[in-house]
Amino acid sequence: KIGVFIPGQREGSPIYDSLASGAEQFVAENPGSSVRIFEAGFNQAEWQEKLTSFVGSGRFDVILSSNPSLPDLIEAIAPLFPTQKFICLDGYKAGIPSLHTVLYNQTEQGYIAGYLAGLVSSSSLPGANVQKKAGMIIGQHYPVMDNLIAPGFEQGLKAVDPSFSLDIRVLGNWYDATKASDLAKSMIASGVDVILPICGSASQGVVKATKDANRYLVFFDSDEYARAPGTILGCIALRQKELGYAKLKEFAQKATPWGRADIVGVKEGYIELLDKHPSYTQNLPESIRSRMSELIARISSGTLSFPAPRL
Amino acid sequence: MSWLDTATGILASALAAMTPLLLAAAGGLFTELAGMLNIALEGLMLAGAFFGFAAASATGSLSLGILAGALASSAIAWLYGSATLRLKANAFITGLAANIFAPSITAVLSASWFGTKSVVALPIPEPARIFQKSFGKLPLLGGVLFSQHSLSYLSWILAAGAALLLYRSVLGTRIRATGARAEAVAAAGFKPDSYKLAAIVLSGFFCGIAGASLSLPLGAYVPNMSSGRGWIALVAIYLGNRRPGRTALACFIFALAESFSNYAQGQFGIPSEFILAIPFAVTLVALSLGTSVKSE
Amino acid sequence: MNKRALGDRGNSLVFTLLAALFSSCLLLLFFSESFLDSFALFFINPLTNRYYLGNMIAFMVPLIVAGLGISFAFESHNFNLGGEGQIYAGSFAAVLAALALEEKPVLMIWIVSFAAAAAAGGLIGALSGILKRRLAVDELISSFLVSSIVVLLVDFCITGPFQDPSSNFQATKAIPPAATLPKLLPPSSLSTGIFAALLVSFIGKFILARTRFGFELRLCGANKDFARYAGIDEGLYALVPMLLSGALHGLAGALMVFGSYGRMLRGFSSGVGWSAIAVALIARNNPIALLPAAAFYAYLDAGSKSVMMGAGVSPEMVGIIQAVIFLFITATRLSFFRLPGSSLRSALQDRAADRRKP
Amino acid sequence: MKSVELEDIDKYFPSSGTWALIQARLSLLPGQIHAVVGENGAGKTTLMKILAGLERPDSGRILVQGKSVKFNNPSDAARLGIGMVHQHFMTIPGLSAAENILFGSEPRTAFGLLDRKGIVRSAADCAARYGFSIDVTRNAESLSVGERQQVEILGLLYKNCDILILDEPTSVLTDQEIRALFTVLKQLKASGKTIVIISHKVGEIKAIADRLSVMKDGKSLGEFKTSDISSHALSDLIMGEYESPRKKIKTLPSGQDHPVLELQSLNLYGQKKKSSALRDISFSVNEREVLGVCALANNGLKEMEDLLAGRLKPDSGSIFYLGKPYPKLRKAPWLEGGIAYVPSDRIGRGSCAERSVAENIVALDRDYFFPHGLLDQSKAQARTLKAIQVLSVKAKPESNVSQLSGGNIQKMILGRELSEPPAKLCLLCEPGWGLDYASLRRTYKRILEVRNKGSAILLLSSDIDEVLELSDRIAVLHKGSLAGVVSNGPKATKARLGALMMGLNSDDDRLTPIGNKEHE
Ligand SMILES: Nc1ncnc2c1ncn2[C@@H]1O[C@H](COP(=O)(O)OP(=O)(O)OP(=O)(O)O)[C@@H](O)[C@H]1O
Ligand SMILES: Nc1ncnc2c1ncn2[C@@H]1O[C@H](COP(=O)(O)OP(=O)(O)OP(=O)(O)O)[C@@H](O)[C@H]1O
Ligand SMILES: [Mg+2]
Ligand SMILES: [Mg+2]
Repeated sequence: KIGVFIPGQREGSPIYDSLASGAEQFVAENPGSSVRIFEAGFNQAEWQEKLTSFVGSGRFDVILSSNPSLPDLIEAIAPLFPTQKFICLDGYKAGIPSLHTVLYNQTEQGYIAGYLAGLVSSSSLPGANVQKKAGMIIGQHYPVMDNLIAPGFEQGLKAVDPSFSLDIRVLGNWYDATKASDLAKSMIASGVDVILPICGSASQGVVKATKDANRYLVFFDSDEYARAPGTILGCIALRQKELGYAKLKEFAQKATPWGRADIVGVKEGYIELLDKHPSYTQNLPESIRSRMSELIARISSGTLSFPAPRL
Repeated sequence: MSWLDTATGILASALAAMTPLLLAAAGGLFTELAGMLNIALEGLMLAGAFFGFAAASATGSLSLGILAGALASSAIAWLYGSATLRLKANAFITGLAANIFAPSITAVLSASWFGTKSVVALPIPEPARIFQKSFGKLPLLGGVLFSQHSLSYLSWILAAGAALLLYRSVLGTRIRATGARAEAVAAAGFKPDSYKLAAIVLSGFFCGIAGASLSLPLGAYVPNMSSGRGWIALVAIYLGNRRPGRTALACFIFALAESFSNYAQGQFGIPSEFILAIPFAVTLVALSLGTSVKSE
Repeated sequence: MNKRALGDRGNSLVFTLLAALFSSCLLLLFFSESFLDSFALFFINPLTNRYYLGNMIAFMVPLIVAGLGISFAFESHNFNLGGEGQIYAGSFAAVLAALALEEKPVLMIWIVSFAAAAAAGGLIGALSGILKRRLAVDELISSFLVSSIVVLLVDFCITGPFQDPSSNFQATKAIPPAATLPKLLPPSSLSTGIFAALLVSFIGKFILARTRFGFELRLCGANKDFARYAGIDEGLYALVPMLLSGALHGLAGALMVFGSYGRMLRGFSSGVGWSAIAVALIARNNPIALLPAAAFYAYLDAGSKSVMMGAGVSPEMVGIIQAVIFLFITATRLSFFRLPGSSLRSALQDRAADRRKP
Repeated sequence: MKSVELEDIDKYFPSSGTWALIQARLSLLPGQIHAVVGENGAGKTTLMKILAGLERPDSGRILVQGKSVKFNNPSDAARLGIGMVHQHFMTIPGLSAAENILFGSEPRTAFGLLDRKGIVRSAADCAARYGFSIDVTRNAESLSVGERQQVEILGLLYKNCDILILDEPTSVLTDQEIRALFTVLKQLKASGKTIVIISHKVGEIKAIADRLSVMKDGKSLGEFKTSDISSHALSDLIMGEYESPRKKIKTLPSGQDHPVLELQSLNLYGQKKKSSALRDISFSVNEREVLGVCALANNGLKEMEDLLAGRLKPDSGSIFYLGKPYPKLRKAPWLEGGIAYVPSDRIGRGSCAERSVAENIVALDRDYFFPHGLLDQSKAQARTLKAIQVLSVKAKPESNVSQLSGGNIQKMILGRELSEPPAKLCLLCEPGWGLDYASLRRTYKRILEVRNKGSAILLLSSDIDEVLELSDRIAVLHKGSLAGVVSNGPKATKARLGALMMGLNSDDDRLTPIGNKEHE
């Protein structure tokens, strides 16, 4: 019996949606198993209470979740429910005997996005300008953002051209699409030509503004090309579904390395530049695409690596 | 980028950001002048945003979208108003109910109509920028006044219409009289409650259009997209001392502060929280200065 | 007419509760997979399940204390819409104090932290009071604006200078474990804070009903002109109740942190300020009535969580049910539509009047 | 022409536990002026509210032209041509006088908008037709009390009411305004309207009413033709013998050199800083003296009250009380340094309607009633009973002020302010407002008693009879300046005071004008 604890909402959050789909796929393929998916909402202050009652129902052999802050919660709860097993993706904590975590190397993910953004901005694509500026629009500041993603993105940009500057603007919430669109417009007016939006459902506003202004976007976490083909030039996805599925399979085979914290990235196949979509293949010139493949190859082979992030 | 371009950009985006505020504030004026604290503006806006978008995507017509948003929001306002007035319930609590009801019902309907409770982005016609072509090239004015899309102009007309309705129509006079002295209206043989209800429904109507002016230009419905604008509209009414002209000015001040803070985020190395606070701080200062000047 | 409506209050409360219950059952019946399960989870589970019961009572703590803050403001005719910011700032001040006094005796931590919370909340409330007194700025709006600013500033502190570097939460460091309030029903978050809340509400009742301060405060709320005429400095009562209201909100925040969270989590209190207003209005500003009102509110909250968790009823359905209940909860009149029995009612009144004739 | 009859009306107020009306009756003849008289709390207002559809009777019948009717709200009554001008006016602030007059039947333009010109024209026409001289374009807030009353009457006339009910219309008017009102009422009568007027003043009733009904304790004592009844019998009927208390209570010499209240060259600018509301006012009130101040409406009486109540600050000049600067916050009258103050606004300022009588008294002296910060019930009870007894208020200490009749609220305030020990300074504004004759007599007697105990009394009143009855000296305000100060004696006649109030400054040497008499 599997419990999937989603610290947010499945709808509109591809990363949680794919986590749930991973579990559902596993259940579909393994008769006799069952899954219950619980959405705890976006208020982080309520998670502890909700996780506790989720666990407290005692109905699950393993609880699968995904969020950097969840291991802290599990650490607090685990002693109360010593037999309950947890698998947490996108988080990092070693040494708890009932918990196994797998962290994505989001510096790597950010770096790839930044590198692509840098290449696009300095290219001769119709929407690109001569200025060396790229931007991020984020919902809020949070540790993973400030410590991993944003620095990764900036490193990626600077790897293309050290004179690049990064413009980060904060929305203050995850849903004010109109304001997000205003922010994007203001950014574009100041010379930014590629934006990475990480602002939840408000990113719809960024898509709209960027498309109207003929500028470009790179996206995170999942395949978003369909939202604006030709504007979204790259998606750097987390293979959350595959990872979740793999971890459940591992659990079924009783092979879960309890107490261990892993880090996965491009090399393991769980971070991936989605380079098959026409929006990628048809809009980006061969030069950029080949430099991207080269980058991915270097990361996969380990020639370019990012220090295990401190979490 | 030249100084002039920057100013033009900030002013133009302030005017655009003012559109939903102005409409919501115009709606709020009806209830405010009828003597009621209407905290449901927020929920009513959200309903307008959803139904406006849904209708526009179903019919492919912006006008029908706007109309549908206004009507749906009026219907919810009617429900909220009736509960408040007929049951003599506390308006704050029923307003809270309306603010909980609107996002819930839109999510339920969104799931059944569009298959998702999350962002719905469907192709709908773009609101035209009707003066862009003819006057857009004028310096400053062209960029600021004539670059807006049709919904902005509509909002100005509607706001003026609201003022006209309030001050020059029989209904408006009765509504204001109800707010000024309900017992006198009753003594004159009228039912104050029916004018209050009318004010609430009218506020729903305007808030519905305000909501549509969020979702239609965006070409998408995003849950929660009103993001506190109903509250800001209420603030603007107070800042405007419950007068139409000044309320419109207050909306503009807030929108300008917001637009400036959007610009400032990219310019100065100040933590974003401080910059996000600018609109509130500006409004607070304006409120303090405004009332102190008045009280002297 | 007015008087009559008030006279019916007792009956109508029962009626409105029934109406709310009935309509929410109807909704559950239509929209949940198994009505009986959902019903039990919504209405019964919060009372029988220790964990839910504990959390429910724990949620009452801030509702009561902040609700009292609202009552103080409303009774003096001040509209405090800044509860959110006051709670947030108060709890932040308390956490800072506790972190600074890490090694000190627990009692001292408590005293200093709670004082800091009250001071921080009170200061913010007083700011609106001062603006009202000096510049005649409407406190309803100023408190809302100040609160919006304060929330952003505290957010900055939590995620900036005071962020716990070892946590992935947007949170400060945890306060010393010894300083958290003793838990009553583990693993629920119920703590001894509930006793503090009860105490505070009784003190509040005493102050409002019996003391000179309470009398003057209520008089200023009822008729400012008369209060001034009676020699009361009514300007003071634009300030002091706002200060007190803010302080109680701050205290409510501190009780949440010390009772449940153990640290300052970004957004942990969001919505509590609004809920406290609802609770105070349901209780009609009566500090003792705050207890059942808060219990009712927390019960609804626990019921919705329980039904969401257990029966998979969606948050939206729960939202609609809550909205319907709010629509009814403060009703003072029985009928939504005019009943045909009004002639019957007047006949009954005639009879009653005859009996009382001298 | 309609005749109206009220038969066997009962009305019980459960909230105060009073039978306001018991088998009350009233019959109105078309084209006549009908007075309703009776002591405070007799049920006059309640009966009129029932006739106007504002209250519903518990039992009894209303017959209009012999047909039984039921009024559920005021518009039902208005449809049958019955309208009421309330004791506390119902003008709507934020609207103009014209909009108030036409409220509910405004003319519209083609687009359905208000026909603003039409409104002004119709209102002005209506005013002219009935001989009112009011500027209908003014804002309702800026109107004087008399003008507001005109607006209300015009409103009823515009709606073609045949039966006008006026609840104590004269109690807030100056002499001059009362005369104007009566002229209008007579004209209306001549044009066939039926008028019901509630009044406590015998002279007025004699002057204007054709018939009168007397009420007591909710019952009707009978209906009379005014011409059949002498003034004397009339006063007997209403309240027993009336005798001027001034004749009974001997005047002690006032403490000339003991000024209690001193005003020194006070100036107060008007709203727009263009006009001045008060200019260069100087006078003093001595021990054992009643100084009456009278004026026509809008001539500075209201401003003077607000200055002494601390609601307005003088733009220049100073006020002294017992040689010290005038206190910012008032102390209860029975305290050392306290001031007795009966405000002209009895509902808003003088009492707190939603609180009990006891709380209305406790409020004044919190030091005493809250020893150690907690309420002492027994002290509160004792003091309340004392205050109620002074003028025998018909109320229980625990009843809400909003449940008292108009006159009883006034008596409660008077009793509270004039109870023992009296204050050194009494500021009395329109103290006789709405009192029945018996109460008025007792009040006047009490005021003179208080004076003889050494108090200085400043009486602000628009009622010249009241001023002449009580004052030792009389000051007259005209356009905010002191037009003159006259000592009360045979030579201080109504005519002379009237002339002063109108600004006709006589150079009579008996007048001792003080202060700046410059006019614009
Ligand atoms: N857009 C409008 N269309 C029609 N009439 C308007 C409009 N705006 C205002 N008015 C009219 O102008 C009058 C005053 O409006 P408003 O309250 O906006 O003025 P203000 O800006 O406060 O200035 P002031 O203090 O000088 O009156 C109102 O009576 C109203 O009828
Ligand atoms: N709304 C009310 N609730 C309770 N009691 C009331 C109410 N209105 C009037 N009464 C009571 O009914 C009685 C008659 O009051 P009413 O106002 O009719 O007297 P009145 O004859 O007009 O007196 P006055 O000359 O003092 O104005 C009084 O005892 C009063 O206390
Ligand atoms: Mg570039
Ligand atoms: Mg009366």
